[in-house]
Amino acid sequence: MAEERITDIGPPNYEQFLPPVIKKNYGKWDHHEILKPGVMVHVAESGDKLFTVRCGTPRLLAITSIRKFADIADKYCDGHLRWTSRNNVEFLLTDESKIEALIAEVEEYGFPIGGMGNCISNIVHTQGWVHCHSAASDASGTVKAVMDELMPHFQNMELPAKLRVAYACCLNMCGAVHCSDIAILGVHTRAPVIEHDDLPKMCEIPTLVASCPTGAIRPATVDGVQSVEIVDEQCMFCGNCYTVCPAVKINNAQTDGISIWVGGKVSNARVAPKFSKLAIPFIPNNPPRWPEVVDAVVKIINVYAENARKHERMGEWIDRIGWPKFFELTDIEFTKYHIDDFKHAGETYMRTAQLRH
Amino acid sequence: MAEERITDIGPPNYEQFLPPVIKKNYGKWDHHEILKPGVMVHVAESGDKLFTVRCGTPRLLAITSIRKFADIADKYCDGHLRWTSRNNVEFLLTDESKIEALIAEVEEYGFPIGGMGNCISNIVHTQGWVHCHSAASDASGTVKAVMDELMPHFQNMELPAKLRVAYACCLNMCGAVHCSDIAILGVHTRAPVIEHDDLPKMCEIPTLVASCPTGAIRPATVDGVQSVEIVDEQCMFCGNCYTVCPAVKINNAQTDGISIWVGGKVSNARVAPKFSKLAIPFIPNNPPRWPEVVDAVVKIINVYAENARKHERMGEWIDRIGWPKFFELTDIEFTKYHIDDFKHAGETYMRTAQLRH
Amino acid sequence: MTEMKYKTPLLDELEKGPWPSFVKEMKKEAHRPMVQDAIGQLERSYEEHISHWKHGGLVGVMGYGGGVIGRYSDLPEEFPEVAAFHTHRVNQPSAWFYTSEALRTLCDIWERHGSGLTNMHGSTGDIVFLGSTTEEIEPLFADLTKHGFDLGGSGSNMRTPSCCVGPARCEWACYDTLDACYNITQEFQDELHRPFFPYKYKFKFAGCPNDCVASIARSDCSVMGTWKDEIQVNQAAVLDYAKTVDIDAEICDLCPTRCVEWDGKTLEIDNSNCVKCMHCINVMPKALKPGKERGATILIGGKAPIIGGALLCSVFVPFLEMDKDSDYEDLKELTEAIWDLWGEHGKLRERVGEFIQRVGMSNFLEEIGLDPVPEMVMAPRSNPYIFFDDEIFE
Amino acid sequence: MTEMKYKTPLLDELEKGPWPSFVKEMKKEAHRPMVQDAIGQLERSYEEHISHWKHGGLVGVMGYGGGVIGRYSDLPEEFPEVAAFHTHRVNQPSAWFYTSEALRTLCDIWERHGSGLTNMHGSTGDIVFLGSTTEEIEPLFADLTKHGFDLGGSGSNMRTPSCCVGPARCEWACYDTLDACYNITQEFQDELHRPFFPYKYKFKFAGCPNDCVASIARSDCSVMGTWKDEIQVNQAAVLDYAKTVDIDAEICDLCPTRCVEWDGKTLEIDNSNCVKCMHCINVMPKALKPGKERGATILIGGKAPIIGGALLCSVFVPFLEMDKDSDYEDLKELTEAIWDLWGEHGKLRERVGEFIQRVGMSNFLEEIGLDPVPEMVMAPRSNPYIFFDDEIFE
Ligand code: SRM
Ligand code: SRM
Ligand code: SRM
Ligand code: SRM
Ligand code: SF4
Ligand code: SF4
Ligand code: SF4
Ligand code: SF4
Ligand code: SF4
Ligand code: SF4
Ligand code: SF4
Ligand code: SF4
Repeated sequence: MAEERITDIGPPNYEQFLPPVIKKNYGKWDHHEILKPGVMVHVAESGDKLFTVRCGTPRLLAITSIRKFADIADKYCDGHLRWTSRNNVEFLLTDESKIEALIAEVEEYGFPIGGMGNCISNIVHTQGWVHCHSAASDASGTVKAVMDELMPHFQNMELPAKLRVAYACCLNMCGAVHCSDIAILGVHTRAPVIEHDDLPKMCEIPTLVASCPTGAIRPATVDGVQSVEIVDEQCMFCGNCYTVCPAVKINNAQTDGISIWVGGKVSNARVAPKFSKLAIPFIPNNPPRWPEVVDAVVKIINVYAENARKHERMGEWIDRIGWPKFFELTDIEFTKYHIDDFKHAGETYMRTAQLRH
Repeated sequence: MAEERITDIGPPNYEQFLPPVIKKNYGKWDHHEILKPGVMVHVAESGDKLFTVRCGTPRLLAITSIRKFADIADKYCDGHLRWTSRNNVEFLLTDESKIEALIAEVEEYGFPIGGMGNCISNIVHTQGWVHCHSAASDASGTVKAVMDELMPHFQNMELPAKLRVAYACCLNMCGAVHCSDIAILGVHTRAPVIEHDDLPKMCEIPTLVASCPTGAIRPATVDGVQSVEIVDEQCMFCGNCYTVCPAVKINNAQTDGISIWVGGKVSNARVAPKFSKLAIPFIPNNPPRWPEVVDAVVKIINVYAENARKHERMGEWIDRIGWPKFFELTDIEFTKYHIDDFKHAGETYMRTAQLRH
Repeated sequence: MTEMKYKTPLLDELEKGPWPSFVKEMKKEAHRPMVQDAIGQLERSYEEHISHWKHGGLVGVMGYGGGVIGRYSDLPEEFPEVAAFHTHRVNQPSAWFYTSEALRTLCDIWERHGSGLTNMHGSTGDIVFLGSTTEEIEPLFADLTKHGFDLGGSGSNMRTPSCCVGPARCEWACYDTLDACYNITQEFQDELHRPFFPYKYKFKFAGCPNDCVASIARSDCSVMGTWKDEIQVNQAAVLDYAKTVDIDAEICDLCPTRCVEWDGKTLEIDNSNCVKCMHCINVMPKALKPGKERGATILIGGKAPIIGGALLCSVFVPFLEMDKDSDYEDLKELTEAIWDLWGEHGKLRERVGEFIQRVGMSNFLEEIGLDPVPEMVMAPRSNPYIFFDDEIFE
Repeated sequence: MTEMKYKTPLLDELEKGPWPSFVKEMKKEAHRPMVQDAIGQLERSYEEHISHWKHGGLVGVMGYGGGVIGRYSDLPEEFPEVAAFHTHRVNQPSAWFYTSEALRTLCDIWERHGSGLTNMHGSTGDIVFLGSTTEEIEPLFADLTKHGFDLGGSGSNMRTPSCCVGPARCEWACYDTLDACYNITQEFQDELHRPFFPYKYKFKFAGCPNDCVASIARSDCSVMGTWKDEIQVNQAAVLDYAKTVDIDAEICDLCPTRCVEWDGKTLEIDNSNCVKCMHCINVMPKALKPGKERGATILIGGKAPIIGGALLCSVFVPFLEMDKDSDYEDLKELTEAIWDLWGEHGKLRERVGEFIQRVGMSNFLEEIGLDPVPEMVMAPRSNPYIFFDDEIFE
């Protein structure tokens, strides 16, 4: 007989994973200080100190690497480590003297230390061609190519403020890129192609019709098959129809590509959270290193770094200087695509004569 | 034989009505100064001076009064005067010594001097029961009742900034009240009653159905007549159906009334123009002096006057202190009606944790 | 005073109080039976809390589609003198300048043909003659035109343009609002008098961003004066103001882009970041003035709530020269392009602001032949629902 | 290193450069045929600029509706080892704390049943096991639960909640994010594992308004720590900061309500106007701390663009006590009320944020039984299209 099936136990209780210094000072931390890029100390009311060494990862990790991290944690941290909300590893130590050796070993293994303070941390990203069917571009590849160039900003803290880059491979935006300082977003740019023979077998037509935000999909009989047709002019390539119906193919090797968005943020610090706004509508896919995407991101960051004031996130800086100036400084062309035309478009029009001339 | 019909001549050329000092210094004014409430001087580059004395009116003027103004203008202003964009009269003089006598005569005739600088100027308003079929309340009467109380603010300049009050008797908002520091707005609160017998004679059903912003109107056959029906829950009492079809009666003696809106502005000074926002959803009509409306307006103005900083318009002040504080200070209840539910409602939700607690 | 036909205890209450009374005004013309009945019916409205005017009714001047608002009493038996009580919208002179003579002419005309009651002025800007009969419409019109006046707009046409006092008296006018208003009104007489648009179209001319005619809120096309170069500063006069104005708090802190600096001696303006809001100039009119390279921002699409919700105008042309000598050709061309497009594709009762939202600003611009510029939006789109064309591959 | 089955010149390019390479990571597990084929197929995608995964396919654990994402190759003949290549979402411990032992346990389990490739972590927070076959789904699950782990969410259910490091390491945590996250996850195991909602529902717990888990943008329910009373100020430490921080420019000028004053000696905060943005505290962590009366703001409705456009969460309860001892009863009650209402009336694939917009916030509140408060909106409505009830006459 099989053992009794265990279900619904939920995740393990986090308490068992906390290092003793945390258990002791839980909720009683007094302050922290970033000692140098990637290294910070938290000081408890008790005077106890907890050192954190942060290391960048590609997020996609082999268990080989994870085991190596476990070994390192055993060696320097009594086996304690955590991951951050942006896919970095944090080694947790109480013995300050072990920090340098720890860093050396992590770097030796090929992982950089940094991502703390006013810097570029890891790029939150998604599956891309590695695992998703919807991807308009690869995630891991673009991220790698971009981060190779942004490494200095990961390893130092010389930016005006934190700069969060995120990547999502389609409009589903699993990376929730919509509130990032810089968002790189895979986009489809052609209406889906319908496989009429498969459609009736695989999909419910009413659900499919209802899935389209712009009402571009209509039931239709094609070659005697009950199927749908898509009004090309009404399609804005969101891919939602594909999500609900595999027979509606949105991926297109020729016309898929990447768009770039800027000025979003999440924190409530200083100004309210903001959505990212369109900077570059379209750059064709150019694997393996997407040089045009990398250049565009680097250019925007350089202009920002040169012009923004201390503590000013990308979006705060742009709001201060105005969007016309942003386009001027970055040499990006303002096109008809930049003007919103979705439901609340009218709310984005400039309804004041307050203008720089 | 009739004379030849003259048409399309347009308005008389304004040049013939300009006083000589203006003709001479047209476009060459150097600066101005408000000498006292209702009196200002404009100094030209040439050194010439033009004095303006501003006088409040009820806008609805008898030709008797207009002739009197003409006489006064002849006596003190070489026959020159103008009206302002807020229905005040401006007497235009070059001889400073005549100002006091002019003022005395105007006041003697029953018209106040003021409405300049940081004050309450005339209430821009509309027809009301005097001439319009759509009016949910009277315009001239409410305005008179309110201005009787606000007179001191018309005659002095002790407010933090300009305060523009406007009145419109229905949602058509002919007074364009939607961008006023305080807007008083007549509202219907019940769905229109349909006169099914008249409807087919008077109205085109498709136009009528299309006129409803919320799609509350449906074609229907009632007692054998081709007519329409209104889905009560979908009606928000805009009256647009009545505008296109007289057989759909929106006026209702029992349920029409007044709402109060605050914080709008038009100028681009400091902050962009703003819409007024709902303060009090409904006050029943209480002619002849609408005491509840008057009290509400006076209360809001007093709180504003006590709390706002110099140069701060109503809306700027509220934005600084936050809406919760506005409701607290004015003792106005925040209700479900205050939360928008029209097309862009979602854009008004508070999408940040930046809150005063 | 004339004896009153009806007892009006409610309206009489509104003769009291310091603000000039519209009831007194009405009574001043009560020697006309029409006004007696207007007062009587109004008292009835005060008693019953409801309007006693019936809906619309098409009346008008021969050959014109607008300018007269038909109005009929719903109690014609009780108040026969106001059975018909139409208003006439008479096109005002630019910036509402009059001579006493012109006013008397208008009063005399109105005395001959109507109630003697007016609105000075209507919300759109017209001289409003309040109440006459159907029979008087043509004679009144003839009398008006004979004396150099004409009707303004109503219905689905260009409405009576209006303008601020501008260069006639204001030191801040960045273009000649009176001339522009007059010129445009004359140019488009046909469009003013003969409704052929999907809905109304209003022009308002403001000499600077203070917008003293509320153009951004109350017109379909706001022509708002502005400038390109540097604010003119008289430092000596600034020092003078410093005695009474807290320049840091009242100016520097309130400048929307914080581009004004004051060190106690000199006022420095970073003009590249000045958004021409007027505030610093407003507070120190003797010390500061708009720049010398002047023109206007053209904004379009403002309106009241009906049907799709109220709109403020939005930027259409960030900066347009408003040279008198050019006869405002650019503005006229743009206007005609807008009217053609909206005239052809606008829905019934769809204002141009709603039309632009429906078809999309980018499509609208493309059809009009204007390039999109970032000044037109507060920010680029945040939603990724982009209608891509083939040209992205170029 | 293992010999590679396919030539991958394009992917090999991504082994170069300083940032750790995902290609190297994949190759580290290339001793498994499945990984060889995953690499081969990925190279093909790089050549052809297109994904070679097929759409979805329902696979899962017996009795669960979520936690496994089915994935099939569209080139199964060429890459048979990844014909099926499903991911498993394993519910992470609160705040992603591990011991080396726990990590090794996870690695061992994954080694036994799948590719050995992971995402640490998925965007929602799960440990993502990347790639196994349909046959291994049940054995993997048994192995996981035996070792104290369980699956996270996918499909139309509650998704795996996540939280910031909070009181475990951060001095600013205004409530116990780790405990709350764990408690809610355990409470709603059924809702996590068995899809019965109109669409997904995500919880994220942030200890303060810095929102280090991006809860306001990435969850349907953001529980954001905050405080009610005064910011704790250590004036001596402020003086110390004044040596390196330009307090006027870096703090006073950047405070959103400008409620911080600095006279060179003492920092004065007008706490009644502090909106708890965290900025001043962020800049001077040794000198300033959140107040002592702590709790959380509950915001709801955040989501990515599909279908109706992206939304940030909006304020639902301005301040809620987050006392551990109360077992988060209030939050649970609110959550159940939301789920009941949305569950009954939400449309298929309509997130709660979209649902609220469709039915109207006021109606939503009325059904949930919460009173409207002005903190819920940036401003009251500006359009006059009000659905009045009879109660206005009360
Ligand atoms: C470790 C981590 C939380 C976790 O549970 O994993 C964390 C930890 C800290 N955050 Fe954070 N934040 C973390 C993600 C975030 C995020 C979420 C994100 O990036 O997706 C945000 C919102 C970002 C945004 O607005 O777009 C975030 C916004 C902040 C802010 C506000 C920054 C701002 O000015 O807008 C602060 C305050 C500061 O740094 O001055 C802050 C401050 C801090 C402090 C100083 C808190 C403390 O006292 O310990 C921690 C170290 C700061 C640092 O890394 O520079 N943390 N922090 C996350 C590290 C991510 C990483 O690996 O890079
Ligand atoms: C006469 C008039 C123009 C006309 O052609 O008729 C006019 C004339 C002047 N306005 Fe105005 N404004 C006039 C309507 C307006 C309007 C329109 C309205 O009220 O409907 C506005 C926009 C109001 C709004 O924002 O809601 C307006 C916003 C301003 C402002 C900006 C005020 C602000 O801070 O927001 C100024 C600057 C100032 O006063 O400091 C200004 C300044 C001026 C100056 C000082 C201009 C000048 O140098 O001559 C004039 C005298 C000011 C005064 O009355 O205090 N004028 N002014 C209008 C008088 C109306 C009246 O009888 O009260
Ligand atoms: C007379 C006047 C009010 C006043 O007392 O001053 C007026 C009176 C009427 N307006 Fe108006 N509007 C008047 C200025 C306005 C303004 C203000 C402005 O022009 O600056 C507005 C708001 C700005 C705008 O255009 O959006 C305005 C927005 C409306 C609307 C709503 C339009 C919209 O798109 O939202 C309607 C409804 C309609 O057009 O059917 C309307 C309709 C009407 C009608 C014709 C009522 C109707 O449904 O038939 C009113 C006739 C009343 C009467 O008995 O005379 N009236 N109307 C104003 C014209 C006088 C003049 O020519 O000077
Ligand atoms: C694995 C993961 C991306 C990653 O690489 O980390 C992911 C992967 C997928 N997401 Fe996601 N989403 C993931 C986090 C998110 C997030 C971020 C978050 O939770 O913080 C979002 C944005 C926030 C939100 O919920 O709105 C997100 C918004 C979506 C959407 C759009 C939802 C919307 O309402 O706009 C879809 C479309 C759908 O649900 O049909 C989607 C759908 C999908 C599907 C299931 C694709 C599909 O249509 O079937 C992807 C499966 C990919 C694969 O092959 O494994 N995924 N998805 C993340 C889950 C891992 C985990 O459990 O930890
Ligand atoms: S963003 Fe799109 S393509 Fe990328 S993982 Fe999510 S659903 Fe898949
Ligand atoms: S891609 Fe989006 S817009 Fe185009 S048909 Fe599909 S659902 Fe509609
Ligand atoms: S606001 Fe309404 S009721 Fe008043 S005049 Fe205009 S249309 Fe008539
Ligand atoms: S009043 Fe407005 S909402 Fe009501 S039925 Fe008429 S048009 Fe529709
Ligand atoms: S809008 Fe400008 S130019 Fe015109 S009157 Fe007002 S302040 Fe003067
Ligand atoms: S006009 Fe306005 S924006 Fe320009 S400097 Fe003066 S206050 Fe600043
Ligand atoms: S959200 Fe606040 S409490 Fe949580 S880790 Fe970030 S700063 Fe600390
Ligand atoms: S937390 Fe933010 S709002 Fe509060 S005092 Fe500090 S900077 Fe100002």
